[in-house]
Amino acid sequence: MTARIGVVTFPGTLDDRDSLRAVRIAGAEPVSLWHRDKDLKQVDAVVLAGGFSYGDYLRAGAISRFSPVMETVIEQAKAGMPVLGICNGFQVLTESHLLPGAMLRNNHLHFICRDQKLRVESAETAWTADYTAGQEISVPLKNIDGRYVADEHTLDELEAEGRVAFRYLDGNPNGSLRDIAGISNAAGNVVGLMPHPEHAVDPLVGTGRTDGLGFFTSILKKLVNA
Amino acid sequence: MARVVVDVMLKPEILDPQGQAVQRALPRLGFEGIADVRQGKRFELEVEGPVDAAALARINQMAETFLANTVIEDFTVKVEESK
Amino acid sequence: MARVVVDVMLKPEILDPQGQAVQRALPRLGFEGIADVRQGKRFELEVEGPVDAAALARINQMAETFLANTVIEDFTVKVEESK
Amino acid sequence: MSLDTVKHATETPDAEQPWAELGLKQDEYARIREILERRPTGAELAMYSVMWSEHCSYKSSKVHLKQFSEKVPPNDAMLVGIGENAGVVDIGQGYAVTFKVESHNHPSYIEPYQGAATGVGGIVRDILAMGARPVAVVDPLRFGAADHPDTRRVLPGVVSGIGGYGNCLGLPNIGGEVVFDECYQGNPLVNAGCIGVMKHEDIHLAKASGPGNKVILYGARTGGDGIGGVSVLASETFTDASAAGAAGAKPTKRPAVQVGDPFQEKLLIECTLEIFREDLVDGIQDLGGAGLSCATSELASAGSGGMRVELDSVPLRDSSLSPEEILMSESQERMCAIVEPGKVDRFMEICEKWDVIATVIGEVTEGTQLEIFWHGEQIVDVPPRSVAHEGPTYHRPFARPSWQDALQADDANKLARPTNSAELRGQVLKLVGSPNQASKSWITDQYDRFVQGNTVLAQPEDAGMVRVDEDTNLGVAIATDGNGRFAKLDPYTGAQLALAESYRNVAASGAKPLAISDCLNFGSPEDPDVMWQFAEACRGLADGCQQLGTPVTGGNVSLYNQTGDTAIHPTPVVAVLGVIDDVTRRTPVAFAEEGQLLYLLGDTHEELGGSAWSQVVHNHLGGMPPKVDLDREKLLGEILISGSRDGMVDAAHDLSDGGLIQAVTESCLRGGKGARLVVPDGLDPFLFLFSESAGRAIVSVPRSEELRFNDMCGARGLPVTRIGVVDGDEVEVQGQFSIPLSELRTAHEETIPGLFADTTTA
Ligand SMILES: Nc1ncnc2c1ncn2[C@@H]1O[C@H](COP(=O)(O)OP(=O)(O)O)[C@@H](O)[C@H]1O
Ligand SMILES: [Mg+2]
Repeated sequence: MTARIGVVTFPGTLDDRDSLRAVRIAGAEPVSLWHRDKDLKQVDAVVLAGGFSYGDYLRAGAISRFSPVMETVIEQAKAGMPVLGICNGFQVLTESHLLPGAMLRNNHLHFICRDQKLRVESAETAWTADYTAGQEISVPLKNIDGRYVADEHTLDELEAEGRVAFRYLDGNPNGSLRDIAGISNAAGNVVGLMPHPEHAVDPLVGTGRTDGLGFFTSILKKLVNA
Repeated sequence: MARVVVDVMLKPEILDPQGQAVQRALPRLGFEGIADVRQGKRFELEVEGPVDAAALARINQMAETFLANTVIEDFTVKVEESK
Repeated sequence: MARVVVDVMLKPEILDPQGQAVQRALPRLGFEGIADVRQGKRFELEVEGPVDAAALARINQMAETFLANTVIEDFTVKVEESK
Repeated sequence: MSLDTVKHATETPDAEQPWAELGLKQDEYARIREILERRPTGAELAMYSVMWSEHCSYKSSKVHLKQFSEKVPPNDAMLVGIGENAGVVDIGQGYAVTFKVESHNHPSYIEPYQGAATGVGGIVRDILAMGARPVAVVDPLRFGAADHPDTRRVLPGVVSGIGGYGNCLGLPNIGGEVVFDECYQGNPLVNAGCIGVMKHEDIHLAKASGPGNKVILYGARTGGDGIGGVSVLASETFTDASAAGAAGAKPTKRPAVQVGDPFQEKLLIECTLEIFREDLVDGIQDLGGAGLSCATSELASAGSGGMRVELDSVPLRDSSLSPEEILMSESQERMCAIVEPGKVDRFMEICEKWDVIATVIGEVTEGTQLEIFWHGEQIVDVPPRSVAHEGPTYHRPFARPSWQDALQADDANKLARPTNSAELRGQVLKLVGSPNQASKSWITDQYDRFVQGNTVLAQPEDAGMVRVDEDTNLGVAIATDGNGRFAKLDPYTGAQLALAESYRNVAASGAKPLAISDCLNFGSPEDPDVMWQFAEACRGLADGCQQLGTPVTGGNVSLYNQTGDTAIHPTPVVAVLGVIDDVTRRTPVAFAEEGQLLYLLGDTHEELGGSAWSQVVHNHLGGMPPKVDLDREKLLGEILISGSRDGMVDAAHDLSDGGLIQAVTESCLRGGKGARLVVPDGLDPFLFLFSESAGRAIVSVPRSEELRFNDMCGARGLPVTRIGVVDGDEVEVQGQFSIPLSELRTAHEETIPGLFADTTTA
């Protein structure tokens, strides 16, 4: 038995094919989801892939958040369905208020594409169980609106509740507060991060590492054992 | 047709690297005496029909839920003469 | 300290993809009756010293040569009360 | 003003027409009257003027470009050659690849961000129009002096424009160039290339045939931007063009620079690929320079000839546009398709799915004329070939410049050389940290190189490489090169050196070079000196391609790159496309394994003319460029490819600008490993490090493969010299000096951020 994992395509989504490939490499069944469909085709979990949905016009994620598919995703996420937002997907999750805070233009104002070292701070989420807390991984980072901000109170709360899921190591690439690269919701089913684990699943391409595969194997195990 | 302008600026406590970059560049270009620069967005909306209290209330709501992200941004709504 | 605001908008004949994307999204969000949206930039400059004709002339020149590219953009300069 | 219909034109043969303002010459206007046997209407005049511009008609260059077709080397990989939107080559397993390089030089000087962005957009649509999914982009760039204030305006804008557009389209940027030279001060070169992949059966051509078939315009609405862009921006000297751009002086009051919408283009790509998958189009053409004038006349001309277009149907962004302006508008993100009537509904459904506006604007007719109507009246009635394919041809005079001899006599081999090893060491650090030789990662890190999940190699590797088939690991590689300094010293040799370097880069990655595309950037064709440079470069390139067996599949010419009387260095940029059966066999540049042996392949001569050393240390340009031996390049390529395929070589790096020390530095820094080098017997240490002789590469060979590798080189007759070993954390040249990697890294990596990191484009 395997799990069905959906990957949403908005107009302007770019990394949907990569995410579908990562799901497949992990051994789960990839399912394409279309922004205009409210129907999630009975998937067990959803990935909001990277890219520039609606060109990132207005603000990254601001227009996609209002799409029909997101109505269902928001409802299901609140009911406990695992959702992973990668890069643009993370931006959609903050715009949807499924995750707190907001993403702003990088402090150096440039798009940045590089291999990024991270520390997995929490192995308690639905998407990180295959890692150990404190584990260091490297996955590609590529964005221009990657600076995570939230007010002090929210940041303290995220830290206290163990919801800072990933932190940047070896230099903060964009000015994110407290070096935050990714966070989860209180229940741990919704996770968002700026770096791209789906680009680190095949040693032949990208940076030549497979450190990102754990996201997809984590969720598969969780769903299959559930 | 009337024009309504929505200005959206980052909240004062949020770092504005774009504004800062502009400010840093000014002296090099020979412009002195600018103590601070903030950069934001300006939306010009051409509104069909009268811009009455009801219309303004709708535009305020649009700004609050869509044009601005109030986690990080403030906005103002102003009615302008249309050309 | 006085505040001078420079608004920079794409010229009317130039494509404004951002404004268009906003406009197209509005009906879906339940906001009807907006015939057109243009999105531009707003710069808030905090000026040291008096904002006299000379200062305004300098700011106009700054807008013309740096804040806007007049091949594709128009700008306006306004003096505002500072908070 | 009343409408200038065909009927009206016939009745008013003597009406004054603004042909000169539109950039036409007296005899060209006369020729149009002769073709039509009457005066043209305003709309016809507009069409001819843009289509007969230098940019669209290649009127000054085509007599020289002919050689690329005439001297075609034996090669059966070519499926579609010069003349289409882009050439197509067979890469095996049923796959075909299309690729091309184009320029967007002039717009990028006026508005760096949008000029560069729309340059990427344009080349991507060319590739898409061939039926291919675009899979990667490259961007060869040239700027003025690195420390000139205007370079701080142009470079950051161009780089963010290329990134902003390409990143948003989801196309990995896998290569390109960044070169600084004061000759490009007022004329930066922004060239952009794209590769697309398709199956053989998916190849599409730009032709309209089958009377009754519908002409569908889809994509963005047509606006008043970019009207006359090609004629104004690409066909005049730069001073006029910037004035026209800035003041909107002519031919209309509208600006000749456009704003791109990459999001719209991304939708256009996905929508078009879905349309191809369902086999819904007969012919297709992108809209680029000269807009609808170009698309309609080229489609009709390449097909059966007849087409009728209702211009009122064109969706507009600005309802005040005149029919002439609609025909000339260069609004971005538009395509034109020829569709059988029975397939129109499905075509429209797919466009609707992708939120793309699509409109039937006309149909293919039985006749042979292109007829265009406005408010029911006929405003165009022309033979389409005369517009699209039978433009004027100029045999412009050319002559070897009077200064050429003196330039070549100013021998760089006589420049003062370092007199001791401390000086040699200092010059090494100066070289690897000079703007042209320094790391460009501050720039290339602004480009997404991972998207699509198939990038096997990307900058700073010798060639970019993407996987084409996930099951078989078939892949393609591309490199672009050009050295304006060499071309200035000798344009024939300079063009061949660009070809040789690009070829060598592809081979160094392990791929087999297959075909080339080029972008020929030159000054004004009205200057006989420049025209000679152009003629020589074309001859050199055509001869070189013939000898290497790599056909030219297409390209682009950019003329009038000059300020006043001063032209840029002649700058032929050559892109070589290669194929690799198994991308797992690729060869990176990094020295990664301590203890591996370093070999220098090829011969080193006393060749410093045009070298990076002569520029960095002496600010000198003179003498002769390095000699070219294309048979040697071919042999070197074969050795590099075999070495990679058979696992004899773990790293390879071609030698070019900066010579051996530059290549060693890059390979060491990339792998984080040092090297101990020994100067070969009989070679001067200075020349060993800095000479730029062509036909050379360094390789890192596992000890277990040493014998086999030497035997292979010996058997095939390629000179091979053992020069050292991968070891430690410094680069040591025995008996001369050593430099810690950390010191090299600082010198190499801090230059570009130091120059540009604090720039801002408001
Ligand atoms: N330097 C060149 N070398 C080879 N072919 C060229 C060169 N310049 C232009 N061509 C070819 O001439 C044709 C017309 O070029 P161009 O006008 O750039 O194409 P498009 O109409 O697609 O923009 C194309 O097939 C192009 O590849
Ligand atoms: Mg074309």
